[in-house]
Amino acid sequence: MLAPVNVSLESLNLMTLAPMLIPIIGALVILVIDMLKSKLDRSLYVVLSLLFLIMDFSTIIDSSSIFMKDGTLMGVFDVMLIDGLAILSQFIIVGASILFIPLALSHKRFHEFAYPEFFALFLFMIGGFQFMVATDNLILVFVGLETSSLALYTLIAMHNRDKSFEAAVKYFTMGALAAGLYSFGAMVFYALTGSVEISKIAAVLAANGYADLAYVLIGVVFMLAAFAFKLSLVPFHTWAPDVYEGSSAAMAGYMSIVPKIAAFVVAMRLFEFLIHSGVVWLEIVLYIFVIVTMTAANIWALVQTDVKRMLAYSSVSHAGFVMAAILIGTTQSNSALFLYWILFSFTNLGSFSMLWLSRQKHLPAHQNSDHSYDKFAGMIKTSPIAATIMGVFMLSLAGIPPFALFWGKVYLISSAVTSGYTVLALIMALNSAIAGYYYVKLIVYMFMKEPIIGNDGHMYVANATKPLRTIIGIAAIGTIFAFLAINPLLEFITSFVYNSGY
Amino acid sequence: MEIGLNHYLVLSTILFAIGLIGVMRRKNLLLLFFATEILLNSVNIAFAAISHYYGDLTGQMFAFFVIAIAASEVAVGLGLLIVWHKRHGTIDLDTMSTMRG
Amino acid sequence: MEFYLYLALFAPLAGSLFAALFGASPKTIVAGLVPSILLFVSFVSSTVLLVHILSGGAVVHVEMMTWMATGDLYIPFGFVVDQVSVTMMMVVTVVSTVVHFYSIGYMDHDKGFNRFFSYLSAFVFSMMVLVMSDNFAGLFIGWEGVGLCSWLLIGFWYHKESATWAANEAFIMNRIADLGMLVGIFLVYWNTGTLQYEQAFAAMPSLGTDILTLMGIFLFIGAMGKSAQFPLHTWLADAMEGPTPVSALIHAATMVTAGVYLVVRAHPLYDLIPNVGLFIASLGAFVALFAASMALVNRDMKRIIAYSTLSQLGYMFVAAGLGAYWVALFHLMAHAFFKALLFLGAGNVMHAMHDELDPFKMGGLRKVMKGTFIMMTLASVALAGIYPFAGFFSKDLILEVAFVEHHYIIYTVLLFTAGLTAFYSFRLVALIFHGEERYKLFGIHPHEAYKFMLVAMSPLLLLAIIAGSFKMSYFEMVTQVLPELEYHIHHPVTFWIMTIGTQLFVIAAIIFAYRKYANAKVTVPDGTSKIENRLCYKVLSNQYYIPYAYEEYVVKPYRELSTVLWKQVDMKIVDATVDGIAGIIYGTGEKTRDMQSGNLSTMLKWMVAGTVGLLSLAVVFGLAVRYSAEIKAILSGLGV
Amino acid sequence: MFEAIAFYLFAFLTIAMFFIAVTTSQALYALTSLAAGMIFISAFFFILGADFLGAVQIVVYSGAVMALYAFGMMFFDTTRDVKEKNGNKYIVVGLSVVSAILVVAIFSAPLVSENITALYPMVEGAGNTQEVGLVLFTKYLVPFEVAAVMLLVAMIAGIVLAGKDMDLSLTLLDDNEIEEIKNKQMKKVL
Amino acid sequence: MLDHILSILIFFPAIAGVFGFMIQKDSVRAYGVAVATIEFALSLWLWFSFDSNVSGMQFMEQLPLVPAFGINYILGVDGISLFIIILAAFFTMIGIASLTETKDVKNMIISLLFLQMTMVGVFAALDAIVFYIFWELSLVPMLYIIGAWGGPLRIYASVKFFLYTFAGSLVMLVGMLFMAYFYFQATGVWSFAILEWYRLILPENFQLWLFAAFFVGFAIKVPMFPFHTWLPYAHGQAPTIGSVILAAILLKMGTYAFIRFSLPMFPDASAFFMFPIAILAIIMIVYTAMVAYAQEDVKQVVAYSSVSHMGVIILGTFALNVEGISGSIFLMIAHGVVSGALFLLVGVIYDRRHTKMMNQFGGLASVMPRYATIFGLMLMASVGMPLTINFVGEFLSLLGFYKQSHVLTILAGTAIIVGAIYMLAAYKKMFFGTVTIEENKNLPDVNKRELLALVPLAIITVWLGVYPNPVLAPINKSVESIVQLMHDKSITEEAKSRIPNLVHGIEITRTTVEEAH
Repeated sequence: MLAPVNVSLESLNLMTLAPMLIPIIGALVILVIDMLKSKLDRSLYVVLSLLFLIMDFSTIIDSSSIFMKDGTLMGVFDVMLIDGLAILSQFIIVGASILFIPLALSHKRFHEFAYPEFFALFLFMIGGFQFMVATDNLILVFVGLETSSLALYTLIAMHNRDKSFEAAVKYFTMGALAAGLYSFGAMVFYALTGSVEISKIAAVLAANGYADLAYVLIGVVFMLAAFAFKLSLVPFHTWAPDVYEGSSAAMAGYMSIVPKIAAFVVAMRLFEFLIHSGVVWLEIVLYIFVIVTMTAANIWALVQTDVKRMLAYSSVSHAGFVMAAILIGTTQSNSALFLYWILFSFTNLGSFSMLWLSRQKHLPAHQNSDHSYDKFAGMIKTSPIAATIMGVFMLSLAGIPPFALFWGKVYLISSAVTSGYTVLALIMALNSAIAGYYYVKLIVYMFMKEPIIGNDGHMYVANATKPLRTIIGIAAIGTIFAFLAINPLLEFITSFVYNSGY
Repeated sequence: MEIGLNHYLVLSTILFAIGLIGVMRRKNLLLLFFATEILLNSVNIAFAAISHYYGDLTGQMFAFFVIAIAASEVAVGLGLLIVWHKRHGTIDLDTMSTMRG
Repeated sequence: MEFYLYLALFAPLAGSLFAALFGASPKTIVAGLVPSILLFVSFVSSTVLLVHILSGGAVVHVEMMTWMATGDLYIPFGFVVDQVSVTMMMVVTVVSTVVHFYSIGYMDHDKGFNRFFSYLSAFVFSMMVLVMSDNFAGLFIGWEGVGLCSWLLIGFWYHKESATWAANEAFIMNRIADLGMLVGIFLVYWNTGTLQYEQAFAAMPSLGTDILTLMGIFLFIGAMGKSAQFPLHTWLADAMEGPTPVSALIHAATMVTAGVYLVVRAHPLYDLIPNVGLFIASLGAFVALFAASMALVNRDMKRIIAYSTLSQLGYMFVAAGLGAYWVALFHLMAHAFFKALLFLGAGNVMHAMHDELDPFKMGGLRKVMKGTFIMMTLASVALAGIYPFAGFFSKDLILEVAFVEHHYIIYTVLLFTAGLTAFYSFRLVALIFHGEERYKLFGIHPHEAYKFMLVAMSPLLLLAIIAGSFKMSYFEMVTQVLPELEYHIHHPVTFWIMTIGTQLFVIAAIIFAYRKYANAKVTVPDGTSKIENRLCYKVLSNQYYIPYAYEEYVVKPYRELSTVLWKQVDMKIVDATVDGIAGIIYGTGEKTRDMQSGNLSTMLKWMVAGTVGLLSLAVVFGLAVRYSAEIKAILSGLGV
Repeated sequence: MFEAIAFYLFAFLTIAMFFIAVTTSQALYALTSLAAGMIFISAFFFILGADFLGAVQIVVYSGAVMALYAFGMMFFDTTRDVKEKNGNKYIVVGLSVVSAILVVAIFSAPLVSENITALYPMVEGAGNTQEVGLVLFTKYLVPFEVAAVMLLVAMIAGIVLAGKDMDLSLTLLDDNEIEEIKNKQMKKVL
Repeated sequence: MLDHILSILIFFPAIAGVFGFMIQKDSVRAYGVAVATIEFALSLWLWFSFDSNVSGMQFMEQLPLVPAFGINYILGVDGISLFIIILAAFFTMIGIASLTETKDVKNMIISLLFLQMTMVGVFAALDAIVFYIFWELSLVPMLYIIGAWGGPLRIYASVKFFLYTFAGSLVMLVGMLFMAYFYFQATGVWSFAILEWYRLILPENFQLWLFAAFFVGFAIKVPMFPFHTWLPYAHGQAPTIGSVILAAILLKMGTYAFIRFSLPMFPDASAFFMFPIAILAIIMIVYTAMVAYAQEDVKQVVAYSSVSHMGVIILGTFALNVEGISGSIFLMIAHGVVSGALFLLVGVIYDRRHTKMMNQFGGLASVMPRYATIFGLMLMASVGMPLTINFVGEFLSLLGFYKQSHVLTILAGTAIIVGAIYMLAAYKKMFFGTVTIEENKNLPDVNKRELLALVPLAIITVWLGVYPNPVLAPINKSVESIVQLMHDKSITEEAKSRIPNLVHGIEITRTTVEEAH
């Protein structure tokens, strides 16, 4: 007979669930409101979502203070794991979401924002991501991942035009394949160790001294493939440009940040211990991944004619760049990952928001995609401030000091240097130079070309509203004055990462 | 002839490979989704087998969640297909390459 | 005395700046007069200094201010008036004062009158800096300064292509030599630790001969450029494109003798390295002959005089090279006077002939231009070295030096050259002033120059006649700093034979010249006469084809190489490499972007392919680890 | 012995069914064989003593999923032959075969760490369903709830995407057109 | 205020630039001139308050920026950087004052003010990262200036300029990070402070690699052969003001950085690489001079001449003795003045004729005598006429290097020949001869605004040529301390013998990184 289970409520540490529950509750509230009274304006939902996200954010602050006091926290039958990585990544996830959601209040109407479900799904997605990062149980990771992914596919499709459906279908199908790969990988690890918790897997593997190295590698391969898809590492990146192009600019910006940080955290949990245990193969493979992803994506970004697509490839390249942090696997590099990503979120969200600001519904004849380079020709003449801000974002992405991403780059390259990855550091540096070309290309168009006749500059701000401007302002300030925040950020991140044992 | 864990793992792998074949060669999206189901199902066998041989329930749990995930995916996938089909009257993925390069 | 030193030095600068004020405005006589008067002031100050020195006064040495000081290097603006420099100052101020006044007349109708005086005075200033400086760096300032002014003045008529070309040629050739000079200065600094003459020369005896020889050679290379010694001589003849007073002042009397001055100034150095001295003397002798030979057939009045200058510079270098510094300096002084006179006379002729330079087109001018005729004839006599004119004393002395020092080859060459000198000088005089009035064929109506120009020239005439008589007092003065070497042919018979022999030889040459050119048969050569088609004539009239060779084998290749370097190397290799790298990167992007075909099936295949790739890597690696021992065994078996 | 026979039989059947499902050009065959394959898989679950899983498999897959697909198929009218132009078959076959061989090669080697201590051991005497229930509602409570959310998400997604509102895209309409449509709808309601 | 004068110097123009957005378009030029004048006055005040008897840093400021990673905002000037800062302020001032551009003049002036911030920042920074920030940031306004106001190939030129320099400086960044890491290994503390780095004695092979990394960044900036090809494009296409600033200040960043970083940090590597670099410098001198001779565009002549002169500066720097380094620093200033003036002069004629091809001119001396005079003066300065500013620098540089190698110096000395060749040829083509082209017959001579810019430059050219001491003395003081530091730090025999030991040495503390891997 089964023995009855006695669990004390305190030992469950239900607090650990609080941050994830808030967005889920929020989503349910939105659904209920919609049921009670339909046809309410989107601004209500935006503000509601914002409120819930802020609450979410504050609970994460709460748990971060607990973490600072007590260290890593396990909860609810040890499924939940609140450590520094979880907290930091949740900060990024929720913070970026807070910055994203007001973008729904665009001047023009778009299909997805007419649905209250959009906001509900959005909150569910955030909940999913939060679960994904706040656990080391592969099952919960999987479920959280799928929850958020399914919501994300829908959010993309809800933009409701051909390209967005195409994007959603592509993303979905490849995601399904990735899910298969993930489960296969998890299966191998389970077969090896009888556990699906990363810490236990690590412990068991270490205990038997990686006797079944071939098995381990099989598991790593499938896991790596699955995460490479999520992180858009070449050659698993093929979805990224199409999906970014197909979705709205705001959503694309969001996608370049939040899903990836979640995936990075899981990848960090999963691969870090392997690298530290001396799985040289993984090191080699990650090295190849990092270099190929950075370089190839950069090279493809060079030849793009559409800014959004260029930014998509650039995001791929940045992901490859940051992947180096996992390869290096020191406290410094892992801190650099978070630092980089926080700075990257500001800049990238800002630049995608600028595209969002200039979104047209009907393209003029000479323009063959939403955000082709020509569209921005001579922007400085007609809307100088917008052009300057966009220029700053581009410079930041290129890594020109003192803008935000420079600091991330420096710290990350420094971590490579510190760990003896000299060649890697050089390749990272030179890739930044290649990347410089396409960022500068946009600056060239904006600042040095003559505007196309009939362009009065209105289109650059056609979609602008106060909330959008505010978000862009915040992103711009964050990008320009990042240097003031680097030190506290760095200290905060480093202590969190260090205290989580990474 | 004792059936060991390896047998199941091999079977699972073979089924997984079949799934991969399907994923790669199917051009009809609906049939392509079938292949992804096969992928997930093949893994489920392995999970159940490992669970059995280790006398541990975690594998079954995993398989259970995998089934749930597969089911959800079907819902979303079909939703997407319906929208696409409404617009274009086809679910052949070769018609779906407006974005490239 | 310091006051007079500064006055002598800066009066020309003041004049130059004053004239420069009117640089862009139309001609004013003031712009010519004031600099001339200021130069006269400078001349008077120099005279005061000369008297001071002559009367046994101490050497005047001032340090105006620091110029450069860094590390151990300390270079002040220091000036010294000693026996050597005061001689040079006198030469410079006398000739330039004359030339200034003369130019007021000569440049009368020129648009650039004001500009001309500005340049001319600037030149005098530079020359004064050159001769008065107490260190090598200051010398170099003057050295380059006179080069600059020379450039400005040769190219004074900048609308003439030939003038600007000649200006640039002169400047660039001088620059080549200046590099040698600069290297010499570096050598002096790094070996003696200073650039001050006194300390540097004091330190030299303790240095090795190799270093000293190098120093001597490099400094002399500098001198070769300024003094237009072979092979850097071509610019001097071309420099005659400038206004004639310029030729008189710069390219006869002063600047070109700077090289001689340098060697004289650096005599403590050259005393230590007699081999270099011998080389200098030999080169000087060669140049003397070489230049004189080119003057024989030339048909350009000014060029003939220029070659003569060149030849005389050769004499000076012979003296300086053989250690007879004071003799060199003496000849320098004497030569300055009569050569300037000759040039100014030639200027008068040019004026009269409307800038015609070919003496064959003149003839019989003595009737219209009596004053000029007399002056030029006397100057030529002086140049030829006929007793008792200045040239006799100085030039004869050089011959004696060569003889006494037992350099008989040099002696012979110089002697022969003396004959040539006499011949070409009087060939010129004969062609211009005697014979038929060929100019009438060209419809020219010559006239004598302004009176005051002739008056202005008269001091030079006087000096050309009497300068020789200063010989002994000069000797006493200058040998207080220069080696006190008297050259006496010990046997009086030898002495007399030599002196009279030389005189006779020279006179014979003069007579020959007159007989050949001062008659009615002389016609304007048209390239058909027999003599003109002789090889040696062609060689000589084409200046041994050296300018041609420079043009063909130096200038043109340089130009072509430059173009090749730019168009082929810089654009097609260096730049194309950079663009090529960028192009390869971009091209790779263009070629591989098809990977992103937009087709979902392809994307899925990529994913699977990626996984399989990883898998294969894993298996290879796994196998390698599992069978590492065996692999090692096999590899070692293979001898790896 | 029974186990071995059953294993090989069902293994053959599932492989065959799935193979048909991915290769046939008849959509209906594919659907049918897939459903059959699913059911055969549940047989493995039963063999392996995972009764609960087997039941779920039959209910969810053969019931719900297959029914959904069947609906979809009718909707898409893919009952006739599916023409699929395939570019390079060698890539497809090659990649799959290579991957299969590689994994199989490794998996046919025995696992070294066979004696793993079970974290959630099966208890003698309790039914599988009971055991599963116990673990599911303690250890896997959170994932279970998240899975519920996931299903909710999927449901909403399905409803939204397949819903009528998607027929008219606000994204592609001008603002004044949107206003017009809104007014029309208002009138209808009134 | 004197305590923060450097910060004020750096950020005053930038803040003024931000406020400049608010100013009406027609009045912005006056505003720009005012700001630049104030800035110049401040820089003069800096000079005035500078104590030339101190060899070390003065007016130092320190603020923590990212102390966790050893990055601090440290500023300071010594004799080496002081005058380049003043020069930057000066050129911005006269650049804005003589600006003839009318298109988008507001953007231009604001860009210039930002550029000024970065220029002053580079020379005042004493923290490697702060230095790097300004170094990179300076590319941006320049990119804009070239790209927006340049000639027909402006976009190609500006992007090439940007990417080339950017790529080089990224390699340098890696070098800096390595240096910081070695410092961390030796002391256990992260630091990017240059003065702290000075105290680190690295093993020779580390020095060689780090030197190479820094070299890539600096050499492209200088630009050294064969990395120079961005320069002719940038100069050829840039508007006058862009060329002026580029030649006068931006190029100096590279050579300044050699003296600030490479020499004192890697004395042994500097001695090791002295000959290869000298050979590169000689190639720069002769080769680019020849290329300059072949040019048809007068601006390209000046551009290539810049490269050629930079070669002399490099040579002087790697003389590794006080004479050479002082000379090279002085030559930086001199070349700034002279090439800046030459570009301004080219701009004058370009404004009138809208062409820079030399065959379009000829005989300008009679049409524009004042212009010809000033051009002639600058030309003579450019070819190194004594008593002009360039000569002092060139003489000292060559003099210094002569200590190291006779033959190479003679080869390098050909600079004075080949320099004269192309310069005189260009001058002849433009100014001499007769006026053949109709448009040239009635060209107006330089106007007041242009004279406003050119006359001060001419005065400086002569003044510092005649009396360089006010500038040379502080430079000398600082250079002596650097040379002594290099001598004391050097570990190889080669370097010890190459770098002189000055009698009046300065104290330095030693830290070794033998334990660094």
